[in-house]
Amino acid sequence: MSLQATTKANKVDRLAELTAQSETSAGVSLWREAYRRLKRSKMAIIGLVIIALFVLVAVVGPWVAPHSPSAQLWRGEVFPNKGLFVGPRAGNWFGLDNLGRDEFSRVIVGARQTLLVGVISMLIGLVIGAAVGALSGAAATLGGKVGQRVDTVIMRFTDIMLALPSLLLAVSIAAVMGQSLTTVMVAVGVVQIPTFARLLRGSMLAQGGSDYVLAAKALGVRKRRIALTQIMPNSLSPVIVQATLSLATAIIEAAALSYLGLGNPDPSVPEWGVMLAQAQRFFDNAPMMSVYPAVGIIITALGFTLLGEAMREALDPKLRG
Amino acid sequence: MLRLVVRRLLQLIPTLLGLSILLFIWLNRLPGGPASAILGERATAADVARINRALGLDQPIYVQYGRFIKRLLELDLGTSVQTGQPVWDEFVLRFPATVELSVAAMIIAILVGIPLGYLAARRRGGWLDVASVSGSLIGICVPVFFLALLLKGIFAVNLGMFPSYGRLSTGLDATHVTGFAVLDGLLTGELDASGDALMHLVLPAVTLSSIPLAIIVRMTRASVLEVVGEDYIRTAESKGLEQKTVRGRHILRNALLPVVTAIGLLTGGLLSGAVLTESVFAFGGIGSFIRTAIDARDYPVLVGFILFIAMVYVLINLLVDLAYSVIDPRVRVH
Amino acid sequence: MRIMNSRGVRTITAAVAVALIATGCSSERGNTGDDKGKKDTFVFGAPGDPASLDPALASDGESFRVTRQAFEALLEHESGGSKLVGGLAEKWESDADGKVWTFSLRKGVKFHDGEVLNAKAVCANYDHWFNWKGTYQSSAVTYYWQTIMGGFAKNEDKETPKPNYKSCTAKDENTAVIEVNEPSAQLPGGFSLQALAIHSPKAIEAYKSQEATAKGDAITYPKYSQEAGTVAGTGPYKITKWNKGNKEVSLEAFDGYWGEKAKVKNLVFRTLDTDDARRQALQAGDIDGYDLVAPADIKTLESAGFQVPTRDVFNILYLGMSQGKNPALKKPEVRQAIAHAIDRENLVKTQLPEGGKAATQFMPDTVAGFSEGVKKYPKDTAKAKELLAKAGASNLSIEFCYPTEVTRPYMPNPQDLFELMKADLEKVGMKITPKPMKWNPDYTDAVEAGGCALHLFGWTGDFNDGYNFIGTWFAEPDAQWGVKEDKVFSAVKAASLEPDISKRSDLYKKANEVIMDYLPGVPIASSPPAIAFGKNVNPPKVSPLTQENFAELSFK
Amino acid sequence: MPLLSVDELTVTFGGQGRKSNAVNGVSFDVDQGQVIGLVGESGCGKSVTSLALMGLLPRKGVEVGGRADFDGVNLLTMSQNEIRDMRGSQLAMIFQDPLSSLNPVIPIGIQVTEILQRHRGLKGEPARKEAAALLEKVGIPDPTRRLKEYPHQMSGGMRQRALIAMAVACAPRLLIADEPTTALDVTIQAQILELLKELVDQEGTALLMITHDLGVVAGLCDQVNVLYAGKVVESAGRRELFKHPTHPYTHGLLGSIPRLDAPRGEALSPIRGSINDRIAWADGCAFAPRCDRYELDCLSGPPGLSHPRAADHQVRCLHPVPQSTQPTEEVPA
Repeated sequence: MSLQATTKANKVDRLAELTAQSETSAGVSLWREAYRRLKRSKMAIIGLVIIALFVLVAVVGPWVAPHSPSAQLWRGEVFPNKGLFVGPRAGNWFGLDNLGRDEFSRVIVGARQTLLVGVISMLIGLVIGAAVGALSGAAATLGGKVGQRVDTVIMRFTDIMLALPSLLLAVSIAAVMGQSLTTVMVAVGVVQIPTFARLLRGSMLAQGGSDYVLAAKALGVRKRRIALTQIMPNSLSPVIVQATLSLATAIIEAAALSYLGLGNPDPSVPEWGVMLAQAQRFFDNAPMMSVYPAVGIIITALGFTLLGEAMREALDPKLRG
Repeated sequence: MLRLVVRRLLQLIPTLLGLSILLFIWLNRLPGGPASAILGERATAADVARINRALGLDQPIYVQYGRFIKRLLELDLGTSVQTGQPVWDEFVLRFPATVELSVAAMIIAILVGIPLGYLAARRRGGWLDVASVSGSLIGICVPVFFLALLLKGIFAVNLGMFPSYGRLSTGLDATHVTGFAVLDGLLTGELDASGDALMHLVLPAVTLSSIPLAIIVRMTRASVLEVVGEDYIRTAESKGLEQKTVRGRHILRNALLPVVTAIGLLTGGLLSGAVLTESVFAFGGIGSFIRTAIDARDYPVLVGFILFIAMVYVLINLLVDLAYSVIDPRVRVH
Repeated sequence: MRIMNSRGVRTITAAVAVALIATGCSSERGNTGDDKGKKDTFVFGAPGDPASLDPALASDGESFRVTRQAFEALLEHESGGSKLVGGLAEKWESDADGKVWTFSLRKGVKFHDGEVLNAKAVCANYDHWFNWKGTYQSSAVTYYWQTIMGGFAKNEDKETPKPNYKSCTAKDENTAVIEVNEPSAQLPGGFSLQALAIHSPKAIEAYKSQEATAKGDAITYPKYSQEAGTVAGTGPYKITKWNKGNKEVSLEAFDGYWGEKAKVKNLVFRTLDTDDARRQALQAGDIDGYDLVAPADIKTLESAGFQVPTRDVFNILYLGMSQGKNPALKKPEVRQAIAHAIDRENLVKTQLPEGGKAATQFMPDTVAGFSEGVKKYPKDTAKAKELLAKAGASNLSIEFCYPTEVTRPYMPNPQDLFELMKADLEKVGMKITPKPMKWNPDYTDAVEAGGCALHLFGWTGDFNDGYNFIGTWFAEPDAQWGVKEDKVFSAVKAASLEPDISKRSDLYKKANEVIMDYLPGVPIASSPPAIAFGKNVNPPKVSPLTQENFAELSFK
Repeated sequence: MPLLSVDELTVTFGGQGRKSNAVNGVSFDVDQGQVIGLVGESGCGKSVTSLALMGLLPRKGVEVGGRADFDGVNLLTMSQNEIRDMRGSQLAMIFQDPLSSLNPVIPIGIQVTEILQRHRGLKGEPARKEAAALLEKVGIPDPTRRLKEYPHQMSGGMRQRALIAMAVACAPRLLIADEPTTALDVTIQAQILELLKELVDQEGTALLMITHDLGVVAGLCDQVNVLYAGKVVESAGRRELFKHPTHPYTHGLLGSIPRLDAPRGEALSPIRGSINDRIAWADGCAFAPRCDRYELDCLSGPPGLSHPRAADHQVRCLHPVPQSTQPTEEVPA
């Protein structure tokens, strides 16, 4: 091997390794970048931990609950009419509720109901809302004159829905559907629809104006394809964020409905909102009866909010720090 | 400007029309239909029949809708089942209280929220930032009615600092001028009355302000952070302007634009929170009235209220747009 | 600063308190606000708004609570009791078959508007009611007139019962004679109802000028019944103001009152919808008393020094059964099984206010006609099981309605009661489908229409006559029960037609026994609705009929 | 003594953890009324340099080293307030994107008058008059009306003129222009450059022109500093540089400009790779990875400055471009 060659060789190697040392962070995709930031955000971590715990409890709750949540096992020991309640004690870590049921078991099992309400109503809002939003967004960006008209009509409609205080909307729905767990879910879900719709539409309009869409149009790609392959995927991130956040709102709204007496009708199936609403009456004598579910609701809602906010920040280049 | 107003007012029409259709369908879907919705307890078959006749429920659906609209246009929202009085009168009677409460809540939210959000942004990562951000996050997560009960339990029942219910202590009653207790007191010189009304306002207003406050703090913070990074701030700095000029004229002014919109929308949302807050504090506004209406299935009231709110909401948005077009020149053109 | 009276918020409070004191924020209002005008103003927390200031148009306790202070009927109940005594009539008597009632009126009684009470005034009232037209004939508006006196001079709807009222004649200045077509167990008790309280003839004239309905589409109460000023009675207080926005009715002591004058000058009824709101308002010193205390709060309040006098029981809570809704209930065994399944004692022990008693029949033991000899159905799970088996209705599944968001004098916490009974019934192998409904109108409508197989319902007596209880349910076939048992109906009818009081109550005893043999539903308990007063109040005599006379109360 | 003499200026971002040097010891002088060019690709640290001089870099997470003496006073060690007083009065700056550099919600008038008020104590009517005069001066027609207008109501050129007006409002002694023309279309570019030239000529203001556009440099600058990876790699007078680009990088830059007088078929010789594939100066010549003339010794530590041709022509390269292969550039006068 000639000296020339060797020098040439290690010239290149040397260069290579030096170049490697000075790292270059160019062209990282939005999502990977977001994920990187998410991993670094305390908010996200805390949020995730809370959610994980909550979901775990919700899933295994019924099996790990020491007692049946609806059995009035210690009926004789609690005297609401004399203001005598049983606080935490061996066997009943959270004490008994006003009907002699194991509060701890109720809280544990209640988690599932709460999660159920949150998730399902969120999904209702998300699916319908996204559909509506996508439709009008696509119409607006690609539909031309007619599309714009379609868009305005749809938006008027969401305006109407936005105009109604969510509680009233829920109440109205309950009035027609009668009182039931489904009602609560539907009510809370419907309330979310306009938010999702407007959100998706908004970001789709933004995307619609962007260069790559114009390019795609110029290239004569079919409109449906553009909408599905180009615009939608890029418009989703805010929707995902909103979905996380609305899990929190859903849980809180549900609690409010329960407080207004529109909650889950079967009180022997524990649900935090209902438990809280019910326990108010005994706040003076058995404050913890309200505190357990209340804390449950607040923490859980907080968990989703934290994650949602963290995601929002991670996805928003402007808020980078 | 005027054209904007007119345009938006025109937009109001289709919205309300659509809404009225929804409501009409809803009313007819109700178990038992409008008749039983209108009649109260112990409604005999005779009554129902009479009502149905009166409502002309025998006529085709579009005629019925026509009548429905006609009544709405005459501001005839029907009669409250609870009170047996015209719904419209009931609203007129109670609306001021709710407005008073909402405004108070908004004032609190704005006066506290914007400075807090600004400082949080400026001292990003500082203890104030952490505190206000986490505070606002929690604020959103506490169910309003629970917060209300907590505040009431502490400050009214145990500390006795504030009254536990109502707008005015019994016996005191500022003569009605505007219907806003605090204002009336001042106008008629019954200062003790307005003072008393103010004390009554504190707890509900604080409760009601919790959510808007939380949101305003976070929005202000975010938008200040965004503006600070803008080129024109660098320009302002490069001109060697004093800090207060840069902060006031350049940063804050721009940062508040999105916040203003938010405030408008939030005000609309307040009415929802008012239902819970007012009912906890037995605050004699529309909120608590609606709560009882919900319990009593007082449908005429609910329907009326929904239309009422829709109008208020759209009007608020109109105001926001106007405000916006004043503070943001870019909107003014076109 | 007030004593901490809630274990719950105490810790938080402590913290806050420290902070506040540190920041020098004293409880300024605590001192000034309270004693301002308190000496001459008594504020009472009422569970609901009155419907009308004219008791004749009302059928709800909240209206009567207010009007009772301003209006008096011909007969009244003794203070704190259920015994009929003279009201505006000093003496009264009826002929042998109870069709002609003669009242000798009190002399020197003035109405709030200065008019003088005399026989003419009384008859003016009765004729006014009898000649009601249009919407006033709706059972929703004039429920009590129609229950006591039947229909009107000209009934406009076939649904309306035929009139039992015949005439009222002023025999002389102070003697009014009221005649009815049929003897009725509603009399003389009915004469004591607020709905039949006597108004000033001047006021009556004013009323006549106003129609009950403004529009064709709903019952709009006449203006005079919605704002103070027109209505005028003879009571110790006169109604001065109804501030609907503040949910306050204000009354002022009437100087011209014929009897012992009111001790507190101003009386205010403030509506506070929820138990908590009322309790907290009392604890915070914003009100001086309230009714329908949640049982759970009684001890709390007492230990904090508030007064919670116990009323005598005069109501009944029962588990109703609609045989029309669920045929299985037609089988006596099933009904008996249900009766045996339910642990009444536990309900009374743990849920109902102190002084509550498990019920054996459809009236409290304070009512004349209460029978010791009725068939009893003690808790006996095993027996219940076998009865069900015998009826071939083991694991019977059945619908159970209960009202939400409501407190009734006989039923402080329906949801909890439901939960407990549900558990009991499930123990004997029944499947329960819960059906919660809003009390008004959903629940009441459903129940009265027989739409609820099992339901919780009850009654508070208007006056001390058995008919006021069992008569309301078992005088004739009723959708709520779907009972088709003539033995029951005839037993009750027999009693109702007996004019002689003592004979009548014996017949009620028999009726009760017949009813409990047949067992149309399960009487659960009678319990006194609790009422609370501030520490600095000398409360009035509390009444089993919840007819407290606020003129009696005073401040210490 | 030069008006501004920058000596071994270094700017390091990201305090703890991963540091990255944006400016790596830049040195150059600016004399009274002189026009100095700072040339390089985007990312070479030229803008950071200017911000460092203006004291506009964020305080947190940024380390600034070296000296920058503005008649004898080191700008870099000045207190917040001291530098504030300098900005706008002594040093002024013009930014790249005129639209985003103007406050969208405040009328141009106020944006001009506020600086007059700050540094010249002018208020109210006189301030407005002066502002109008300034706009006039930078060639904005109908200035009094323009004063009331908002940025979005003006054309790009107008906005840049307005910015310039603000910059020169207090007759600063040093004007820093950071890519003042990049955001504008060619015709406007020329006008703006023209305007800048006039202003510096009239006022005798020194101008530090920061650009990647050699055309601009050729048209304007007395002295040119070529920046690469945060270091000056070649520095010479305008003619000298264009005649004899000696550093391979400069040579490459010039080589990558299309020229009419180039023989037909002769391909452009663009520089390969991007500014991102570089090595740390500490290890050797940062340009090595992209350099055709790269040898192993290029990696033996940072290359020093040498004067292969003339004393006032400094080159930071071990293997400068031999004269034979020099492109012969006709320098525009």
